[in-house]
Amino acid sequence: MDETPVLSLSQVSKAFGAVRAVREVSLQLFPGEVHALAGENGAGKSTLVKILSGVHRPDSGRILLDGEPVEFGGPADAQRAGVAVIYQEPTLFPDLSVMENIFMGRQPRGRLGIDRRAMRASAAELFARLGVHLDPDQPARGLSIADQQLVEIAKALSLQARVLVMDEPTAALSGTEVARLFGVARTLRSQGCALLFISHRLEEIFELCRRVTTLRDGAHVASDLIADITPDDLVRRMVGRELDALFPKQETEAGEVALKVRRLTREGVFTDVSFEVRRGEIVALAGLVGAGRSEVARAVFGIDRWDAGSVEVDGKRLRPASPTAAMAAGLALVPEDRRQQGLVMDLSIERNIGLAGLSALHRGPLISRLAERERARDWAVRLRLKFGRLSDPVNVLSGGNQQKVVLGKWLARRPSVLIVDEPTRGIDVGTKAEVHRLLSELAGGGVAVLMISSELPEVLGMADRVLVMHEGRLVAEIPRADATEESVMAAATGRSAA
Amino acid sequence: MRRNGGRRLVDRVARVRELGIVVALGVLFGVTGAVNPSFLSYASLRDILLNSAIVAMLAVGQTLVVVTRNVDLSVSSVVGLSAFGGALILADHPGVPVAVVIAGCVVLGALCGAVNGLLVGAAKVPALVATLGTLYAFRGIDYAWAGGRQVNAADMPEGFLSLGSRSVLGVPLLALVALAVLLAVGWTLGNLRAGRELYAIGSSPEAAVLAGIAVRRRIVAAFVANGALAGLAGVMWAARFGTVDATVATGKELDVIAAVVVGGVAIFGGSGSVYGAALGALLLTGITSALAVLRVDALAQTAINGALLIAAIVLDRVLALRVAAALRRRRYHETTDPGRPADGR
Amino acid sequence: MAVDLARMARRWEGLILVLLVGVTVWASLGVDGFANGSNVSFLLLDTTEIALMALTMTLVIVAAEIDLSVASTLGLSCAVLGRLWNAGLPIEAIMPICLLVGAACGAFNGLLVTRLGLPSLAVTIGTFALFRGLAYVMLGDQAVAGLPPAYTSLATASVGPIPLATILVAVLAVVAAVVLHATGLGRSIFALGSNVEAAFFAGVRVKRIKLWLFVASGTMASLASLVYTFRYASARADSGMGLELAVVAAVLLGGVSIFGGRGTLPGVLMAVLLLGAVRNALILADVANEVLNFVTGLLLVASVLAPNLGAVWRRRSSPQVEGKSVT
Amino acid sequence: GTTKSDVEQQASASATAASSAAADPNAPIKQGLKIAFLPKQVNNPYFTIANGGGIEAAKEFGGEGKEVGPSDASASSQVSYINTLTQQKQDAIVIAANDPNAVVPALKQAMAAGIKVVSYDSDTAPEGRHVFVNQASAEDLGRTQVQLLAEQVGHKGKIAILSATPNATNQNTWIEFMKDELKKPDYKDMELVKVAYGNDDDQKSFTETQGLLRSYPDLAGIISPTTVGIAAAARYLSDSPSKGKVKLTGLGTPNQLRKFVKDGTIEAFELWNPADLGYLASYAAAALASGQVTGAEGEKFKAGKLGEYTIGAKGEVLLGKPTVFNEDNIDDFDF
Ligand SMILES: Nc1ncnc2c1ncn2[C@@H]1O[C@H](COP(=O)(O)OP(=O)(O)OP(=O)(O)O)[C@@H](O)[C@H]1O
Ligand SMILES: Nc1ncnc2c1ncn2[C@@H]1O[C@H](COP(=O)(O)OP(=O)(O)OP(=O)(O)O)[C@@H](O)[C@H]1O
Ligand SMILES: [Mg+2]
Ligand SMILES: [Mg+2]
Repeated sequence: MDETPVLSLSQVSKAFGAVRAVREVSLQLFPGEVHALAGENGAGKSTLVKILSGVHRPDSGRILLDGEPVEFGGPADAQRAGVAVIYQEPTLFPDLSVMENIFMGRQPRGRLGIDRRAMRASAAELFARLGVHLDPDQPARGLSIADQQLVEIAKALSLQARVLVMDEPTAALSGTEVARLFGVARTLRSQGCALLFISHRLEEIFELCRRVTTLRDGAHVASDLIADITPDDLVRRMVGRELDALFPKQETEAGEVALKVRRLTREGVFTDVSFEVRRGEIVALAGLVGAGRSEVARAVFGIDRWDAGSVEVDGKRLRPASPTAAMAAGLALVPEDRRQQGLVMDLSIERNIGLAGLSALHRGPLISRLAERERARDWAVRLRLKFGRLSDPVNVLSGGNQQKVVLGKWLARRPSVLIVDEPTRGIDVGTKAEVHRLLSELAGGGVAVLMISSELPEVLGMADRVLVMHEGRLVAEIPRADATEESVMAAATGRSAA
Repeated sequence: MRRNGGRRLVDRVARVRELGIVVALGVLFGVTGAVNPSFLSYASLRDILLNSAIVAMLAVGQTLVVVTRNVDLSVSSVVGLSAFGGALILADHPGVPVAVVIAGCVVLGALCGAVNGLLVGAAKVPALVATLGTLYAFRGIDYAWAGGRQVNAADMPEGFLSLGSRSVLGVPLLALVALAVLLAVGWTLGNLRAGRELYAIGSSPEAAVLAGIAVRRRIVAAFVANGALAGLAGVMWAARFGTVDATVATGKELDVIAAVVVGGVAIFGGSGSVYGAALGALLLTGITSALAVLRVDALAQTAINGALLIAAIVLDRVLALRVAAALRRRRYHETTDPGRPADGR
Repeated sequence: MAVDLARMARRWEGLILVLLVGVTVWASLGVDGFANGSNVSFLLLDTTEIALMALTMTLVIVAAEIDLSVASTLGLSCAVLGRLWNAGLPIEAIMPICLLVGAACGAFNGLLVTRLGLPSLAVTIGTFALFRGLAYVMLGDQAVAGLPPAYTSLATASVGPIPLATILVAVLAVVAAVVLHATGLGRSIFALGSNVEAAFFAGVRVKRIKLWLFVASGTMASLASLVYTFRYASARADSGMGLELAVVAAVLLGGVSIFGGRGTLPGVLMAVLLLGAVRNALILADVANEVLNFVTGLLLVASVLAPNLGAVWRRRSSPQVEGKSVT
Repeated sequence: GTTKSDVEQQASASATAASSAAADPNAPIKQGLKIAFLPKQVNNPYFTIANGGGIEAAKEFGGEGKEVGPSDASASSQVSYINTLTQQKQDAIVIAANDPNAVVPALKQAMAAGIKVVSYDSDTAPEGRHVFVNQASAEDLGRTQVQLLAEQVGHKGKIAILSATPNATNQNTWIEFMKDELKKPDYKDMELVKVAYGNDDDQKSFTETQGLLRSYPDLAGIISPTTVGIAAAARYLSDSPSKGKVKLTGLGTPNQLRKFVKDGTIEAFELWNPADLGYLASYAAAALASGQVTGAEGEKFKAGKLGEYTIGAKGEVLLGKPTVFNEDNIDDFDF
């Protein structure tokens, strides 16, 4: 291409204290092209995004807009320059309505201040484009992660920017929404918009993008035309080594029933859900976003109260609405929203890992810092956590590494029943294989695993059985042998009953 | 479809929030009026309006700050400073026009607000700490200025004092001023971008930065506006009460925050309306007046005041919880409606 | 960022310590009568109630709640003491009753906060009035005097320049510091103060802990009321009026984040001493009361401002969005 | 356990005479005496005037007076000040106690350090001071206020009292005497319907006055034995239809109430001269510190322009009868 790039980075670097997050990286975004950014967790992708959007100022290097050097003093400057960004972690105003979230600061003006009618109409139009069923007047509080992500996407679209940067927009989405999003992205592309796309799902990169830039440890590794490389090449560039098979679920004999859920109902959320998970089994809970899977997991673990039904662990009934009782019975839940539910962002890595098992760290009445550190170090190493020091607060970790801390926190308890909700959301390919190996190992060791995942390949690769939810009901149970993309999707969209 | 149903209910509930206070007000006036009809006389209602006007205005200003997830504890000291300053000028320089003095007090208040705003917005001192500090500091300035002096009604021009008691069309002037402030601020918060941005900042400060909102400027502006209103409330105080010394309005900050909280403004920012806050102020002054009229034992008044305050908060909360539960159930019945076509989500 | 936060936290306590030492040195050299056994004794004694209540207030604020009713609880407990003493009960029986009253006040706050999910600021503004009002109902306008000399002199007695009451504070401070900084409970308090949802997901018994924190706060307020009453040899319903702001001010000056999840007990204790020493020295130096208030306010703001100004300066050179401002 | 009666028994058993040293009535007043005035609250206009009188007296006899104190009227903050004054080795402390008992331990320590203590305005428990300078006997004040109001309302009708805080010691003593006075047959047609409390807070007093008029529409008169209360009540009345109909009297300063006397809201009220009170207290302190008196009954001392005073029972010195202010004489006073 001989056009000038709309936006480009030239030799930018950014360090946080001793961590050199981005090292002399250059990147060029051309109009009418989707550019992918790939790299392991902590490679520096999000940092690069934040440099583009004016959140971080680069330590060195330049940002060029239409070939002219610019300085972004803050997100407002970038926005004005026509750069729209979907951040990795949704950043909504929970108290405000969805439409205000989208148009904050740019609300259409009428004669008497803000024109709500026009705003509602524009929001509805955006949602229609994305195929989302959201009420513009609904408050953002209580939206699922996926819905939040969709609102973020709508917000970015509404800016009608020349450059659209998307940091893992699909991590929380399932196939249908992803397809819609890609449709919209292609339209934008054809209208001459430049797009930057980040995802850990390689197939998405290959489907949507024309060019891919790979980062490793903050440094630029390669920029290729997608057409010139294979997924394996890309993985090699990211990880710097060969990877084994991605979904190595070992065959194990299913043991006794460890988790038994009977006719569980929470009014308005899910109805009459019954299933069992045996020791050594990995059972996947699949469904479209909003089917109520996370809600079932929350209720089982005692976060929410259920209205009817029962939960048994190893034959003993659980007290409702008590996570402490659930944990005592051997249950663990890795929640879907790591920032809100999984981590205490201000606390250090070691304290986060220790938090779910404080009693194990006690020596007499006092906490043993040594035991706490040992436990954290042990799991940090096993999960290949990329960190500076264990006493650093978790909020300086990259998204994927934060997810690993959540996993470590729960695995350190050695649960007998493990519920994982989107366990690999935002985790890079290498680590994903690692997490899968770990889950499979746990199952092999007799742990009953219930895995909620929106990623079909993951579901198909890992699960011994697939349970499918649709609109708050369990509609199908598919044994591994019969589980295919088609059969699961059919059940998830309510097209077939099991 | 189902979302729309839910929305309408949510809307209604949102209105119910303020309705709750209106109901409480109704009960208060009904019961007190039944026991002692003179409570509902014109003169009595006028007194209540007058008494609540100042607190209501402060509550409106405080709401501006509270929705941004901040708080201004120093208002009482600003009121004191402005009341004393205004009174002193009027007493010592009888030539200065009243309008100029009022404007001066508003500016003085705005300056105090700017100090708070800069501390919080620019220097990132947590609001509670900053304004607790300026609560002491402004009051200290007030004491130093006053040096034990008291300005009496006799020292101030009649024209000024009459502002505190004059009525227009039967409604006290001060209440009208408070009402005008209320409507203006209410409209700003609801219908201007700047107003909505205050809510956004309070709802999620980090998101506000990412959305390109000038957070610092908005926070400073909220504090300045609140300070200006406190300054205005200060002169109103001087006009209303006539006797002014350095202790004016000491301790009022908790009353103001109580009014804001009772009015349903979330103390952690992001939601609530000035109308609620003003009603809260009206309710609180109503309670005080009613207790005096009902011949409640002086010693028991404080306790009853506190108990009623808690009752109001609890009632509000229980109502909200009920409605939330009802909303969830309602969704349940809609989703389990057999006739409803599946919508692919 | 990581390094900054840690360093700043350390710098904060360092700052308070430097100020404390600075004020002490200045006052000892420059103010007549400051560095003298009986004055030190007064100074320490004068900070007793604030120090006691600040201990539990620290835990409460770290847990992202607040208790504005402590001074009123103190007043109510005083009133109960006076009332029962007038009724002829032995003081040894009255004291535990007072502690129970304090615990009940705390439980009332705690239940409203945990069972109904009300914001503690709102609840304790209400009980601030309620408890004080009950105190008036209980004791009215009386000032009950004639308390047992054995106890009143105990409250002002000292070992060398160190009052017995200060020793009580020290012992309780050690207990509180160990609980907060070295036990699982303390870890849980920090976690729930910082992110209550995540703490709940990790099995922290959020409601139970918060309830007990309020109970502890109430009990401590009534313990402070005993010291207060015996120290002044007079039980009244208006005892300790306005102390709540002094307590909160000390806790905040001590570097505890008002948003919860951050703070240390040593910092708070140093802040209590700093405020006490400054007041004492200024009064001795015949500085007018209004200046005193002004200085207190200034100190509060300045202590937070100083480290933040550095951060603002650095932010200038690199716009940081995510890092929460300190405290 | 220890109960109240135990303590009372012990106390009566160990009650001993306080003053031991002999007085020398002819001793000259020492020069350079340091006298500290500790009012209930600084920045209170009443005390500003009183202490002004005291400091002036100190200047007269070659001493040095200063005013220190808390900005809130609480016993505990007064104690800190007593302690610092002790540290500063003042020669005498002149105090208006916020709580008669709470200040005693600290004052005892001060006395042990050789500091003379004079109480004025509101007394401490007798063991906490050497001399109490009483502005007017409580009995006089209580009874004359009732008499003043009775004349104005024609010995008929409902009356109310607007006091300071529910636990203000001197107000409560006066109110007791008022109630006692009202028992006399002269007042059989007068009924005390309520004692309201304005907490010496201007706005609260204002609201309480409103409440009184609302709940007792046929109220004939109000007594407010506090300067803050009477001013607030006067301001409310002057602006209401009840002006002149509901009579108001009590204790107030002429400067504060001049306007209301002139516009007919108030017919007459009374007060002692606070400057004289401080002046007398200052001389009493000097006499003590110079050894002229010890605080025993019967001792005499000279108080500058006010003449000679005799210490009465329980170490009390009485300033004199209160002055009644009305339209005729109010312009003769400026305080
Ligand atoms: N605010 C910060 N302070 C300190 N270190 C930071 C900060 N933000 C990011 N880092 C560090 O910079 C490195 C790059 O992080 P970044 O978030 O850019 O990774 P990423 O490529 O987006 O990873 P992921 O795929 O997990 O989202 C990481 O080591 C991270 O710990
Ligand atoms: N305020 C609301 N109004 C209507 N429906 C709501 C509201 N909040 C949540 N829901 C719905 O509740 C259901 C449960 O959502 P949940 O997040 O549990 O789904 P999920 O299957 O776990 O999806 P995900 O893939 O996002 O984890 C969804 O249908 C969601 O849209
Ligand atoms: Mg990232
Ligand atoms: Mg989910």
